[in-house]
Amino acid sequence: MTGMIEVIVAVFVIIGVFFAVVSAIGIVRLKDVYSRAHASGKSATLGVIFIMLAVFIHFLSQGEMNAKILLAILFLFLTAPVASLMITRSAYRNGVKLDKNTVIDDLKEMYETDDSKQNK
Amino acid sequence: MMKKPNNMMLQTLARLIILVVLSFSIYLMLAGHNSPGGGFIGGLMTASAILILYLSFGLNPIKKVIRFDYIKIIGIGLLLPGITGLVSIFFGFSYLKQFFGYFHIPLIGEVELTTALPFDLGVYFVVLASALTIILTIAEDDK
Amino acid sequence: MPFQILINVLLAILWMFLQNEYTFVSFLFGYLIGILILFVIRRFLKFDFYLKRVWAIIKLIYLFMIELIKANIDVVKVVLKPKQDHQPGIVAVRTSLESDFEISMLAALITLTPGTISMDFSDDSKTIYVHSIDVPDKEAMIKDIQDSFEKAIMEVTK
Amino acid sequence: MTLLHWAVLSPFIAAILIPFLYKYLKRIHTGWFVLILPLALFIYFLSFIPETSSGNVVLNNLDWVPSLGINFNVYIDGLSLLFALLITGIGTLVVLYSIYYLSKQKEKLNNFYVYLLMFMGAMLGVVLSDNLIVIYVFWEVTSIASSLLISYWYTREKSIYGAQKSMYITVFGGLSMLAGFSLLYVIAGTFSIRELIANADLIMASSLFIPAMILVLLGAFTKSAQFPFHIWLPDAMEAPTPVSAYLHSATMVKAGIYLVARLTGVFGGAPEWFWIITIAGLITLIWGSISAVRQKDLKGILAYSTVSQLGLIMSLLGAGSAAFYFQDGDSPLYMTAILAAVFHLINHATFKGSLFMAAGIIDHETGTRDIRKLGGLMTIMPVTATISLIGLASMAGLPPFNGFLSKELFLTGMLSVTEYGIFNLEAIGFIIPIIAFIASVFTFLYCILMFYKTFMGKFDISKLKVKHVHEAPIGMLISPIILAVLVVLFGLFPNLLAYSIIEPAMAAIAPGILSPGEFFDVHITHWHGFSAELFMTLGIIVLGVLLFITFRKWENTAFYRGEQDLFNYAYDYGYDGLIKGSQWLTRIQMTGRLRDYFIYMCTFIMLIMGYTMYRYNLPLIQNLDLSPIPVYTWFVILVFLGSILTIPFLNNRIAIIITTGVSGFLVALLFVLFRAPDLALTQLLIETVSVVLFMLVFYHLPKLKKVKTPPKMKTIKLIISIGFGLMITLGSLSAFSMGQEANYESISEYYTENSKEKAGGYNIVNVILVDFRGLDTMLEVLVVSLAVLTVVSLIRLRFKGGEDV
Amino acid sequence: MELLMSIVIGIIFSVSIYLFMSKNLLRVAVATLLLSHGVHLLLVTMSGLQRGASPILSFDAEAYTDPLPHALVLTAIVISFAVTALLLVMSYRTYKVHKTDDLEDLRGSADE
Amino acid sequence: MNNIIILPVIIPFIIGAILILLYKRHSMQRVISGITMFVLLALSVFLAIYVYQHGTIVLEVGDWKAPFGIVIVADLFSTLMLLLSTLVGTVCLFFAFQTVSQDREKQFFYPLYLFLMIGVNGSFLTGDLFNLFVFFEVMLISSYGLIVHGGTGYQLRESFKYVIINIFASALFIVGIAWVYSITGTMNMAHMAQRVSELDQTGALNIVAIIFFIVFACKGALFPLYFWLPRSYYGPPAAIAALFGGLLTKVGIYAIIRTFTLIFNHDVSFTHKGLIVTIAGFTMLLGVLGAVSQFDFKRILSYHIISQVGYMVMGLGIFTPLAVAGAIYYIAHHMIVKTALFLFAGATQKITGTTDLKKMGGLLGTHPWLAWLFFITAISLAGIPPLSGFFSKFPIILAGFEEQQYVISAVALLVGLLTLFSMMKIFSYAFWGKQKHTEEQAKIPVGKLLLPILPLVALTIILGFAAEPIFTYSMEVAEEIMNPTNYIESVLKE
Amino acid sequence: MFDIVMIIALSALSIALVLLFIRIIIGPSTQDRILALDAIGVLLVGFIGILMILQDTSVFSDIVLVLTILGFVGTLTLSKFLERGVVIDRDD
Ligand code: NA
Ligand code: NA
Repeated sequence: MTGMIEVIVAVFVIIGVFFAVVSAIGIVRLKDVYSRAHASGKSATLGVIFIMLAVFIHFLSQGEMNAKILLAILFLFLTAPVASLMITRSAYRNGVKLDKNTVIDDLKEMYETDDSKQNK
Repeated sequence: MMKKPNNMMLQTLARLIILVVLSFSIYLMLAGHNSPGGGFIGGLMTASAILILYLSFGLNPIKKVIRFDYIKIIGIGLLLPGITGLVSIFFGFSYLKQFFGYFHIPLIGEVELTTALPFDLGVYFVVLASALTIILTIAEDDK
Repeated sequence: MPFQILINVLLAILWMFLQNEYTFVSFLFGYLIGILILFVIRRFLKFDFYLKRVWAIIKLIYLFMIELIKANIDVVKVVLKPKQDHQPGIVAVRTSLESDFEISMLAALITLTPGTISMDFSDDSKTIYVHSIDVPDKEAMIKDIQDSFEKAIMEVTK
Repeated sequence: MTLLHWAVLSPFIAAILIPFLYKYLKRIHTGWFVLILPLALFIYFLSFIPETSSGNVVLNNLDWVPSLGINFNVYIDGLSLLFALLITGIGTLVVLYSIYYLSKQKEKLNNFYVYLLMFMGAMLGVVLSDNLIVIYVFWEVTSIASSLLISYWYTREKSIYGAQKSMYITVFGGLSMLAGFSLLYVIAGTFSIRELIANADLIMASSLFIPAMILVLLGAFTKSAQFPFHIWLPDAMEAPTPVSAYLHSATMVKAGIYLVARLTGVFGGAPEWFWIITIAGLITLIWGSISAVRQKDLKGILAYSTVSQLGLIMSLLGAGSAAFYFQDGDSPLYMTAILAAVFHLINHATFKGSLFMAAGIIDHETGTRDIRKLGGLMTIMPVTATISLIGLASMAGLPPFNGFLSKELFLTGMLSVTEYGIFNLEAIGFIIPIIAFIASVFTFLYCILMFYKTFMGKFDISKLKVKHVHEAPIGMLISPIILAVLVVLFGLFPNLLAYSIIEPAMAAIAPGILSPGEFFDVHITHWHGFSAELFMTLGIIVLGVLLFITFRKWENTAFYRGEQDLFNYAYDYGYDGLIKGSQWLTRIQMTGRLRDYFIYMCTFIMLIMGYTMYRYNLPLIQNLDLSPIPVYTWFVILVFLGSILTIPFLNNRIAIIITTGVSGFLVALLFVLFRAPDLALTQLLIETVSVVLFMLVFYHLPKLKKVKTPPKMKTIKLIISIGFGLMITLGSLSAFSMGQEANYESISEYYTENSKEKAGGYNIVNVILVDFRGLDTMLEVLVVSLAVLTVVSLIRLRFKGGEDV
Repeated sequence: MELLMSIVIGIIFSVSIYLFMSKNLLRVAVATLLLSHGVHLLLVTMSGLQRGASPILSFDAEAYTDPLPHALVLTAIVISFAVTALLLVMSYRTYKVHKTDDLEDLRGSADE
Repeated sequence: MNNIIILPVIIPFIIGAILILLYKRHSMQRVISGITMFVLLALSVFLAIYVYQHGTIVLEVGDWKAPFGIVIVADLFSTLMLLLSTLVGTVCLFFAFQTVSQDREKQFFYPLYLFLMIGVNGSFLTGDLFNLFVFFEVMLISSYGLIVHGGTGYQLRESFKYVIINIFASALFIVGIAWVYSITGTMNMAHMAQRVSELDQTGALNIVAIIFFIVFACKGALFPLYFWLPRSYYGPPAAIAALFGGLLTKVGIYAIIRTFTLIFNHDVSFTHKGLIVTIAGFTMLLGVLGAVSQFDFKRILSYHIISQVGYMVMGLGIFTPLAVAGAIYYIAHHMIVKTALFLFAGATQKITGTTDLKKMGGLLGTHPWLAWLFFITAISLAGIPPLSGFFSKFPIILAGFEEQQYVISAVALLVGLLTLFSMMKIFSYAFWGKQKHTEEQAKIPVGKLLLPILPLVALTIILGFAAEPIFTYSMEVAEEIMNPTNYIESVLKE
Repeated sequence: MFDIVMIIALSALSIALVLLFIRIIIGPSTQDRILALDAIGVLLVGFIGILMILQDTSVFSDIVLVLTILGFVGTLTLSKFLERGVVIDRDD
């Protein structure tokens, strides 16, 4: 039984770490801040969620219902999208350049029209 | 000046999150005597929760809701431990002598009451108010 | 008011979680603290929120955990691709969802799924600006979002 | 407190009353009230003559700071009585003179008389105390009072200059003297002069004898304007003339003489004492007389003359100290010098006092003291001229005035030195009378010059600022007349003073020389035949007249063209040099650069710690019992070190802030590894808030400039920072190693054991915080509040400077 | 472990001192932060590391790490945080008033 | 009863907290803080007398027995310091009432002031090393608040450096605490002293001793750790400059004396007679030369603080009862005189609107009271007898000669002369010379401003004339602290 | 074996930390750095989680929760601040 749990925990940890590392690679490799946000916002979060599940399982197997870990997972879920949004939006509003491969930018319109409105 | 950002999503989320954070912060404050935490940590967590509110809703809406003068809370927070300590003098003990006891309350059972609590509560208030005051003061500063 | 009581009960349960102590005292205490918290921040609690949705939301979260894993695999592919030649872009996605809560949820789900991130909203909150890591076809992408997530949310909320 | 104590303190008490008398009794010149005191004191002191002349002393004890050996024991013997009489006697005359000299309408008489009384009291204290420290106390008060009197016309640049100069030089001397006194205390364990004299042998045997002597003499020499410390005296002439007459010729400058005379009993007999004092006196004598000739200001001449005369007295005391070597009081060979010293001291007070007052009269009436503008006053101011003539003749050493007698005794004393046959005097002693002779020639010369240039020649009103010149009012003349009369009186009947004043003073200077009941033979005669002294006197007159006649031919030589004393340049350069030097020194330290401060501080700390480690053999670090390092700890530490070491290389603000934040988070992680959950929690919280604050604050600051630090500076910075880190590491290891060796049980054991039972908490750290060490936490919270209050006030208060004081 | 930490702490001190000697407000402020990390770690290190469980009695253990340094460091952390906050606002105001963050320009002359 | 000795900390704590609540009402704050300072003064007078009569009082805070809890210890030395600090605090506060603007008063001037008193008083009273650190920090942070209060460009610029250097010193304080804890396993100073005395590892102990010396030397502005002082004291209002000039460095000096008599007395010939004496010499000399170099009222006074602390430390370094008594006497003298001098600077500034000596002149004519009171105080500082300055320097110098420390004694004397030199510079520039202030300025009354200073001037005179009782008292203090067994036994109840 | 897996996991996480650290250093935009910081915060949660398994103690679970909250608050504050140079809006 313990062995079984250990395997599950280990697998969860390995998956989690894998995602985390990939996300880190992504953050280094990807070309603009918006793309990197993808790596950070998803992979890192997911990776850590896996690890935390492993932790939860580990303690659950010892008969300890560690709700704080669950809460932490929930929290990561809830906050990751907002964090991504806030970072990318602030980047955009501060004029951080999009990657030159970028094919489309609908957001530009909104800010331009807004500016022209203000100019009038 | 750029257009105002649309904080709709942030606000929606904040409503949810602060409940968790606030309860957690109070938990940290109260549980400090027996597990990691305490007034200082709890106070900063509460401050974080309130900071989330400020960030999401802006200054004035929050002002209408939280009408405390943080500076006065600091004063009160300081008075709490100061006066808790004095109490022991009146009972003929040394300053800051703490008392604790386990009381049996019907329905609820064994409860531990300790003078360390008002003490830590003072810490909590000071830290909470301090953190908010600093951030708000800087934020309020023009240019 | 019933909503507040609900929140309060939830907080009390949360409290038991935190205490790691599932007793009546703990619940009672949590309830009292909940009252305190709700008193302080009472003016913020204007959710258009019904009990039945809670379950739906939880269901939704489970649903998208699967999506999430898929999404991550996509991201892994992009990240590990030797040549970084994907074509990112920002796409305005119009939604027919009504409430703030729904729109927020949609935005969050968009972020959590393959290669897309919600970046901004229009002033009326009806348009979500989505950054996609690879946009070979804009319309297809918009349609994809509207078909899957929007619908799913509507089902949950209506 | 005896009457005698009150007598010493009475001037101070009177001084307190002065401002009120001045304020509320405007119509009466304050001087009249003041006059009563010195007069009464003079009479009071006269009453001690019978006591002292019969060889007795009066000693009244009073404890002051007994635990430091300081007692205000007042002591009257011949020497102190002589000085007390001089102080009060001349004091009376000076106060009287000042009443006419200082206008009650224009002058701030309250200041003047307060200073004067302070001085008088202090001077009495100096000469009447038995305790060296009390002497020192009063000594410094005389310096202060003197400076204040010099600065009396405090708006004048020159007064300020003179006041400061006199203060610095005399206080310098006073401090050396204090050091000397302290050494004497270290040797003999007492500050009492009588006890010191009793222990003279012990003192003489000490290795500290010479330093003590030199230090004490520095005090005496500065006060008595001995070469080269004399330079303050001419500048002190900025004081009102009564002050010059009183302090700077009759009393204060003689405090040094007093001290030397008083301590002859302690130091006398040592060759060093003999040589130093004699040589210093002679150099002062000759330098003063030669310099006096250069002066164009009446008071300047008198000042240098005073310098010279003080040198004369000093040299006599030096010569006389040989008596202690022989322990033979009967021989006039040694005692003449001391006799001459005492007698000339009195004479100088009389003639110099009158001369100063005369000079003051001339200044008062003509508006100038410049001898180039004066001339022909003989007919206009006949009384003044007569007074001056008497005074100058006495000073020049002409019969029948008292100066002649003491000058003759001086020459005798100097001549007899060559016959002592000790201290190598047979070889070089002949130089002493030669110097005395040359100096006396110049003394004679400036006396003639002064009289000639002022009273003879042509009177030219156009050179003066005033319209009419006439003789001074009678009130102003009384004091100089009294003094002039004394000059004549002591000249004609020198033995008036012989056994009442002079002999007791000599006995006090040379204690223990005579056996009890014996008296020195003091018999001053006008004629001792055709002795060497007589021929010397004639030679002085002839040469003096010759120089006077040829004066026009050499008065424009390089040395005589200027008035400024060469040693003044030393003082002025020293003064400027001190300020400039200190400015330089301060500038290189207080650069205003934090970097420099750190370089200095860290270098210092490293040096001192390094030295200690070296001195005590660092291998204190031994047998370390180290806990194992888990593998994963390495990861954390390496990443942590990476983040820390990157920071100095970063040139982007945000990168620096965030990297710092990361290192902070890693510290929290380390706390996790070290099993300190509370710490980790707190660290995380604080680090987050810090990063946020950093961003808020620094985001708007300008981009970091890529500063090019010069390689030298970079090296210095590197050496210092690496060295400092190393020092911390080594210090920590040695402390750790020693802790393991000492193996004391930590007080923490108590916390672990009692946290639950006695404080009702499971989280020991929290229990320590809120209970065992609750006070710390209470204050820690206060610190936080304080920071907040400051932040708020910083943001809200924006003064420009000058809003309030 | 203690040896390693002593070296690490020495390095933290070195970097911090190095930064103290720079010309820029921010670097100096960062230096204070690093310095406080250094001393806090030192305080924990000097009583021995990893020689017991976390000092919370509800988790039974044979030995607990020395809780006193933890408490002391906690206090010290809070204090240095307060000081840092103050320092930051001070540098902020300094910059606003003097329009520079270069300490070389903030020298002031010796005799104003 | 023992609780009374913590009141000098608790009273300002609680009142300060109340003043925060009243922060918008400046006149009320004024009244309350004034009364508080008076109460504190009365309390410390009482404590000084009580301890003198009944011996050391120890309070175990929270009833946790020593060495486990924090102890507050009132012995002769600490009560003397307490008395002096509250005296200085009271005087400066009353000066502040008349000089400080309302804007300041509404920005927590009084709470900061009272909290500073907590830090200072607590530092004197605590018997626990870490608690001392915390009290130091309370004092320092209040001092940051007060030194930058007003936020002028000058204040900001110089306070920044002040804060940084103090942060550095505080960090080293913790280093020292870590080291000493590692060796002795305790924070209680008496316990520490006991354990240190049982050890024979001079080397490692010296390293620890030196780190503490450096820390306290930095707060005490000793060579070469004084760079923060002269310029930063120029910025704040006169009342604060006076309070700082009188108090703050003395807390550092107190800590040095306390620790180097109680704990680190294992290797006196190296630490005291070698290191401390040398440092004292440089401190005195460089400090006074700094004063000589300046032409500004406040700056000269600031540099003098440095040179004066040198004397105190010299007394400790010579380490005979006479010398230590001198040092204690000196502390008392210095706190009184330096406070008075800074307040005089303030009064002068109120008239002339400047502290630049070259812009002043002739104040003796228009403000004789100011001039003469200043003069007395100034020459007292220079050590001119029979004022307090002399009787505090003299024992130290005498002891120096007795211990054959000739060089340092000579330096001490020379510094006295240079002190006089620079004080006379103030007097001659500001009070002598041609009047440089306008007739309007000449009419500015300073009588009320001088009122709070008067007791200080009176004290410098009394401390001189009544040197015997004061010196005997200092001697008793010195003997008590040089013989720490009494302290250790009182604290550890053995 | 289990422990070795955990240690390898930790080493991998450390490498990930270093990678993120590189992003902090090279930027180029502030948002990049915040992004990386946010990710580091998240990774630290994982790191502590694994430590909890490794040391078999749940004493750090509070830390985990706190860290997630703080990571969010920090990111939120910073990006909010960067958006307009104001942290807290006053007008709405
Ligand atoms: Na805690
Ligand atoms: Na706490």
